[in-house]
Amino acid sequence: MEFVLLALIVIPLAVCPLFMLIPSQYPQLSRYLAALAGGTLFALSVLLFAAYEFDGGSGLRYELQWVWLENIGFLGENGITFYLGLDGIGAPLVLLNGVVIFAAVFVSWNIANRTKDFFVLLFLLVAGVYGVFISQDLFFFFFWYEVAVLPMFLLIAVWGASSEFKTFARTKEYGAMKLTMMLVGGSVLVWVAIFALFVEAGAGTYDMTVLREAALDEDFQKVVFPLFMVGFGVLAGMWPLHTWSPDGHVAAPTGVSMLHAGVLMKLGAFGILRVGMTLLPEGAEFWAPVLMAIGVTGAVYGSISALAQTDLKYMVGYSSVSHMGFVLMGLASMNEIGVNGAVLQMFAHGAMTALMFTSVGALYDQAHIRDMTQFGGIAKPMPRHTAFFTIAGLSSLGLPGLAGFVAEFHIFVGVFEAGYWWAGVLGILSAAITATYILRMLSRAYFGPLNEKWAGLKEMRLGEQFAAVLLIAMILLMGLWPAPFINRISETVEMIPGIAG
Amino acid sequence: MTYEEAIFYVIAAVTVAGSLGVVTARNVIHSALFLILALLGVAAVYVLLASEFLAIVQVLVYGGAVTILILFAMMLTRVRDIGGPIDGPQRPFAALAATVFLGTTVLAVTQTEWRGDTDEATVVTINEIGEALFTTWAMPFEIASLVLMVSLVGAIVLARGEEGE
Amino acid sequence: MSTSLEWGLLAPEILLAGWAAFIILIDLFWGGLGKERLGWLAAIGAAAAGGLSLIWVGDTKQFGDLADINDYTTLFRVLFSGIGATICILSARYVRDRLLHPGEYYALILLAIIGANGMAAAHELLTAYISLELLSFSLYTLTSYAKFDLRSNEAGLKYMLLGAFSSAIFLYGIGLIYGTTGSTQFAVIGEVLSGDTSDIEWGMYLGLALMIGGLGFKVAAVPFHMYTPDAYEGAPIPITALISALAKAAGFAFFLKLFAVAFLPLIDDWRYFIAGLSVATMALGNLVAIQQRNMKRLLAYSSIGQVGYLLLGIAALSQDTASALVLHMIGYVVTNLAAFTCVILYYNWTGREEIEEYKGLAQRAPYLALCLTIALFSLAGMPLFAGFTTKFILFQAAADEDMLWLAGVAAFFSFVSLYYYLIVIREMYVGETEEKTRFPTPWLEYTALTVLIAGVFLIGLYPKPVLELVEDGTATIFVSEELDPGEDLIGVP
Amino acid sequence: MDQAWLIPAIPAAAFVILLIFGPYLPRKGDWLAIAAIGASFILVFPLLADLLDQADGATYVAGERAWEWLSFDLSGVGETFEIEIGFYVDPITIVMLAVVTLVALMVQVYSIAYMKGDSRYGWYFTAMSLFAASMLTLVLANNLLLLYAGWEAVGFCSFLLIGFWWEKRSAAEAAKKAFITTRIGDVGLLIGIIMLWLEGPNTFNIQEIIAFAQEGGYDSTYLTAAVLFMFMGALGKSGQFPLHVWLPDAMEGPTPVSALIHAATMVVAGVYLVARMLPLFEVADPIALDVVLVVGLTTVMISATMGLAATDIKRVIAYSTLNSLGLMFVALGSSAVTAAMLYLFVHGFFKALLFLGAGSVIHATEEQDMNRLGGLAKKMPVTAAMFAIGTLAMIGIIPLSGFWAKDEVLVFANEEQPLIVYLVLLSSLVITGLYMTRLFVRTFLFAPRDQGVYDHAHESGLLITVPLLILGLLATVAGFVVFDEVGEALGFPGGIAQFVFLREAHEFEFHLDTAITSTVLAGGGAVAGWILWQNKAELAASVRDRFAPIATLLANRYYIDEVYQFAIDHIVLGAGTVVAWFDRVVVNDGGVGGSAKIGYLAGFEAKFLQSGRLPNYALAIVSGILLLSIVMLVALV
Amino acid sequence: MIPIDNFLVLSAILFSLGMYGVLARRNAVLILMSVELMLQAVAINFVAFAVYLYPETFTGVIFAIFVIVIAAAEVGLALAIILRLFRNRQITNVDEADLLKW
Repeated sequence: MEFVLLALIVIPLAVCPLFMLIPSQYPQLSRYLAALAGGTLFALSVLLFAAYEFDGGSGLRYELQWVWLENIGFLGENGITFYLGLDGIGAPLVLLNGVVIFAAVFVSWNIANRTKDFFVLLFLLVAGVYGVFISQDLFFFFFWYEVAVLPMFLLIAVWGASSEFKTFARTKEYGAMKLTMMLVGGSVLVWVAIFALFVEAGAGTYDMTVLREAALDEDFQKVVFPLFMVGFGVLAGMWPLHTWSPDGHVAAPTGVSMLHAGVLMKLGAFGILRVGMTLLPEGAEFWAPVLMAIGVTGAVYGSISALAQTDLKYMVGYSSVSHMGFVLMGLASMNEIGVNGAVLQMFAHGAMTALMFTSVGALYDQAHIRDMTQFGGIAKPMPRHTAFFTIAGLSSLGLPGLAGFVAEFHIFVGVFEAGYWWAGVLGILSAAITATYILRMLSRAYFGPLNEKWAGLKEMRLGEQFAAVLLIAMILLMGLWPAPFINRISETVEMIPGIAG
Repeated sequence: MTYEEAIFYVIAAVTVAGSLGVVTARNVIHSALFLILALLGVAAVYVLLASEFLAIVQVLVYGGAVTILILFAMMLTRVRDIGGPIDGPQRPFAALAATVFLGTTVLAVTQTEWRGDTDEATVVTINEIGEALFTTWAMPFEIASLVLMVSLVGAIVLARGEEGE
Repeated sequence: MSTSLEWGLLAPEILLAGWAAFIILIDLFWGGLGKERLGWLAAIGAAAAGGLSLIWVGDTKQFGDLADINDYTTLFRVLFSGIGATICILSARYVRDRLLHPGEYYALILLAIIGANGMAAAHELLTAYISLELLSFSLYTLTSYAKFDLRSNEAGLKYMLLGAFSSAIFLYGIGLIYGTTGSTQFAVIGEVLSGDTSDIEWGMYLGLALMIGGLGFKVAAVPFHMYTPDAYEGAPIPITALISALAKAAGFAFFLKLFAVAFLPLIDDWRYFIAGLSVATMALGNLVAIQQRNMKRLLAYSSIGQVGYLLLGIAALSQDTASALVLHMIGYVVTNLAAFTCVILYYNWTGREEIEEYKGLAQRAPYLALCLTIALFSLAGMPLFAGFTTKFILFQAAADEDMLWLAGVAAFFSFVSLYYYLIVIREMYVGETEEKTRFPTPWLEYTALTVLIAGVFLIGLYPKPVLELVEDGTATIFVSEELDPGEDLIGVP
Repeated sequence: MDQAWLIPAIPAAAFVILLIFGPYLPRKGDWLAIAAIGASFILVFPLLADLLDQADGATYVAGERAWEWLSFDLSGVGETFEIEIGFYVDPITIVMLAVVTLVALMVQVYSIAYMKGDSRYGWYFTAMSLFAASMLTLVLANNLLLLYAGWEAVGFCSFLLIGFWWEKRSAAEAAKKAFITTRIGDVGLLIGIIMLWLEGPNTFNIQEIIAFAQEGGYDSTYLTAAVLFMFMGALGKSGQFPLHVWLPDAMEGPTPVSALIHAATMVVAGVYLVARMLPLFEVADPIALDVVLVVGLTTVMISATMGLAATDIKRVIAYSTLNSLGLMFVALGSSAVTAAMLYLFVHGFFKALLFLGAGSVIHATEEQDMNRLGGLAKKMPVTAAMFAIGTLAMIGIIPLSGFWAKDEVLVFANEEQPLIVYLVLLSSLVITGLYMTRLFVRTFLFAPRDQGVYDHAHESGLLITVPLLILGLLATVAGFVVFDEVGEALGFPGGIAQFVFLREAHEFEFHLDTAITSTVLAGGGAVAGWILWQNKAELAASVRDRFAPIATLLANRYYIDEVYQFAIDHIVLGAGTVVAWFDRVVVNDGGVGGSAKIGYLAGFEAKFLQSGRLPNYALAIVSGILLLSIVMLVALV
Repeated sequence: MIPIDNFLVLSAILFSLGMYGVLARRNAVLILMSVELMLQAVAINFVAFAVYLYPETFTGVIFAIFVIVIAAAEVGLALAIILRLFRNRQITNVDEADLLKW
């Protein structure tokens, strides 16, 4: 099984040169190759998710450790190792990534200009994301973290779409540049924190399992944890540094924003959990209230500003900020239920946002505008599309039976358990506000009398429908039967030092 | 004030006057002539420092070749009839910087107690220098020859007029 | 009077010198060879010298207290001849189309390599200085080689006069150090400085300051960097590449050896000055680069930025940081050459060098655009490429020597640098042009480019072999050589 | 007892089948839906039988089965965090099951005719089955979380069914309004559930929580807060005072939907919740029950008065529902579970009857506005008769079921609560009489106001009239359940009252005095109504002119809707626009853009250092050297 | 005998004057002459140290010789470039040659 884990990274990277070989006159060929690669990745992710079961030890399964750099200069015994391992938190996220890439490939089926370059960059992004979820070595964690950010600029700048608004304009170059610069800016903090951690631990290795045992003194942890928190927080859409997410999504093509909001934003939260909280427990404990405050502000702020948006993609962008606020709240609760909820929310939100972007993208491809005030009653020409979008909306507002509720419920329970009752109440309120803007959008754009202008709209393409069904399956699976997710996640969360009972 | 110190001060005065002239002369040609005076002053200093070989080399190389070369350059670039002030706008800053530098160096040089006998110079014979050049310092010698070659090749390539010109 | 001079040790330099003369004669007497093939011939010469220097891998010899031929020297000899060979290949087409006297052009490049080798091999200050002057003189000439192009002329003038001025300052520094320590050999200086230096403090520190200044000019640290952008923009493009690769690499080879052997005892004194220089260099290099519109000036400021990172390595000098520094330097050189190859190829094809003029390059020459993107991302320190790994190791080594704040500043500026690299990439991929003519693929340059890009990927993805090589090299300069008495040294300095 | 889970499972299975294969089934699968709900109805009886067998004397043993849905162990002292799926059957559940399944069956049969020819006929039945399944889950749930899941699912189904004809803008808005208002209520419910879990025995199981509370586990202020939060949820769902705005608008949905959801089942869920959690209310300090009472009272009064002004027949019936719900909450407020459950049981039938009657009128005349109806009795005798029974039951006239249940409520209200409450209830009786008779008279009697409508009217087919008849019969008969003898006869030891009653047995005594007062007042109201609104209703018009300001106030529903709309538009959306503006301008352009600008300008200034003139460069070098040497000498020497 | 400090001070004076010349002068040839002066000063310094302090190894004298050689080579190359500049643009003032800036 170890090599299945390796395949997760090798396939996307290996497929890139293959794309290069395909002459650009045959876009269809590169689409099939992309579908094939996406399919295999999806299958492998499902296999890994299903095969993973907790084996007592450190919860790390299918470990694969190749020494990369050892006993040179400041590096001691297996200094930097290409160390892959799947644990409880990684398994669902690997599954999420597999699902979202498979859906994204079908959604971006009709990318016409320079199709193969698009897919090369897309799979590079996926390789980076897989790398982060399964690498146990801090160096390679950061390595893949940056790889995931690398293709974002070109994906948005070349295939994105600029948009004019009454009071301001957001060109795709602006969106792409801001997104890339803010993410890399965030990663500078992480970089410095890694240096400090390495020096302080003095173990001469980046292997996280070893760094975990290194007893770092309290004040050091208190100083370095905020670096990790803010550094990863930028990617997780943390409140003050979230402005790249709405602008980035508005500019990005559908497939990219699916992957981006669906999976990339989870990298940030995953980083905080895997690196911040596991290696620096006291630091995490000290900063938990601040993270909670930021998380709650993010949640409420995001949902309120989503309320005022007229552009569909902006609305979904801000809803992602709000849901990521929930994730941060879950992490900040520092107790097992809350953190479980956070990981569940990562998965749930991933599937939901991907579905939302699929539908908005499908609408945008035909209508070429995203202003919901100009639509009316499009449920008539596009019934299935409306159904998919409604399911995504309902899951995001936390209707029981769908993934959103299971995750949010755990987060709220965890937050209350950790004593932040004010945060809990505000969180549940922001879930209510989510309901308001989702339903307002649904009733205004989809239901009501059909606006003649849009009579010509046709139903979603088959590819998009397949993608939507795939994502809905994930939402329903987690909504109706979350046991497989919870069992995997809870054992590993239990192992994290500093997580209270 | 021993006999030799008096001579030293005379020579030093000549050299400093020469270099001052080079740097402050209003007319470009005068500064070139002052340069010759300064160079010869330096040659005299070498004599005082008991290294006649260097003095001869100085006179030959500088006195003869370099100054003539510079005069030729001035003639070729018709520097005389180019109007405009000879000194740039940042003259005060230059003076300030030079004096500050002078102050620090003099302070530093006088403060350090130099190791070894600091008041009488021993003669270094020519054959010692010659032998050292070819044995102990062979590599710089070779590389210096290459430097000269580069300078030569460069000068020819750049200065020589092409057919089209 | 038998001396211990083994001229055999300098075989590569002698070969280069002979080859230079041979090239000039070929150009003079056998016109038929054609200017392009002259370039390849020169490249072969340079490569041969590199190959020759591999003979001494592993052993440590000394050429009469003037130069030591050890792994450090071999490493740099191979690097410099590699750079020289690449530049010769790259400039073959450029020289054929745009310059006169190709023979002297290639000869000067070979002589520059000799200078660089001398600087790396030098065991004492005089040899180092003379080699420095040889390298500088050939670069002054090459910079103003395009006789009728005003910009090249002006660049040459500035580079020459400022170079002479700063080497005078550098000499004054050497004079003071010689005066205070009594010898020009690094090892001896190191020994004297490790003893009690309270009596000679004044002269020593002034000498050190002046030398840092002089060297600062040579590697283009900030207060002394003013000539770099003009020299880069003015000089013919292959020469810009040569300066950015050879001059910087040789400068740092000498800088590292000087400070690792001679001034190591005073490290706690000059450490924060070098750190200050490094921060200033990074700051100015990266911030002004954002404003640039010309590709060559942009790469000039980016190389200034990179110098900032290398200075960081020297500020936190230790065995590990030295090898990390050399690794980063190799990574930088390979990436920079790759970037310049693309710029040269584009210039040869269209004669344009403004960033706006790179619009739509991805459509017209996809492979070229891809390679330039890889090079730029590597310069910015993005993973999968050399920049990321070398920067990571360098900054971590610096952090290890409790210079964490400096590593943080460096990481920040490497993030700032990503902005202007993205600007270029954006022009290439997002910009649209009317001319849709496809780019004719010059096979030789493309192979050189592919080799360089492969180098970038290799260092990025698996730096172990390169790092081990570098490790042996730097180990030699850190082991404190005692003076080996015994040989009857006549007039040993 | 073990097959109890089948009751919700069958409609759920029907829903899934209809969802996927619905369009391809014959007649779009309506028969499947009806069969499913029928099966559930039938299954209630064996459950009842089991319950009765195990009954020893007056107390009934509740059956409970639970399966673990999700659990993980907390690293604390062996604790685990569990969520189960299970059912809990006890007398209250049986009552609810009976009402829900029966009314749902009637409504679905009725809908075959009513919805015939609708483009989304199949979807209607799919949504109905989902509704039935989620309502039954809600009722049977043994833990708070499953209850909450059912609760939300029911809310979602009401959104689907209210917005069934989503082409109409008003229907779409009404659906949205209903879902959001109930959702706001549910916020309270969720907080309440979590609060109970937090301090409680680390489980969501209702019985364990109640037992824990009764042993004094929670401290009283905390418990009151939790209970009141949960009551907020009940408010939303049952359309009580602050959150009642959505119910009148919910009439946009098809009438059978209104009948089922907004009469018998969904709106009653709030009552069921409070009834189920009543022990908690009692343990918490009395303020909790007083709040329930006050809310109930205000709703009673508001709805009654608004009923007077409404002209759309369905809206009038909706107000009557609000009125009845208010009564139930008043009963619960005075901790009279029997009265509340009884009234709920009875109300389900006659309110469904009223709605279906109105539906048949609408079906026949395509007209809902009272001013354009009138004199239909002749054309639609059966519907008119059944409607009459329903109206009388609602008013609470002696033989009909409404009377018995309402009296129970009055009796408890009289005993437990201060006099003012009793007086208010009595006044509401009068007003109920008034507006119900107005409704009946205006629709069925006297001269038809719109001849076209009148001619078009015709008696509805059997599929509509049969359910009406059945419900009419039940509406009359159901009342007698109150008498213990009737209960005995049906096999309930000690009568229905004991069956439903949780605490000690309480035989039913007939309070003559309350009976008389209530009949007199109700009858008086009815007669007054008759007089006011007979033939041309001149008298009513003159009364309205005299009290014009009050009339307009009532017509506009006390402007509560407008106040809410204003609040949403200005405070919520306003805040949204301000926050969005703040985000784009301050956080984005200011913060992020600003710092980038600083870097850009710094570079811009530094660029001009490069003047291109050699002396400047030389000066830079010299200044660098001087700085370096001076600082070094000063610092180090 | 003349103490070494005299020579060192003399060399410092010459060096500073040369520096002033480089900074103040506009004409390229004059700058070149000032640089020559600075190199002379350095040579004096070297010789003084060698002769006074370390006579037996006299590295300084060798250094001085090489400095003179380098200075001479420099003049040759610099003048070539200055002439080339003059021939192309007829200017020898350094601050007029500012095509390459910003």
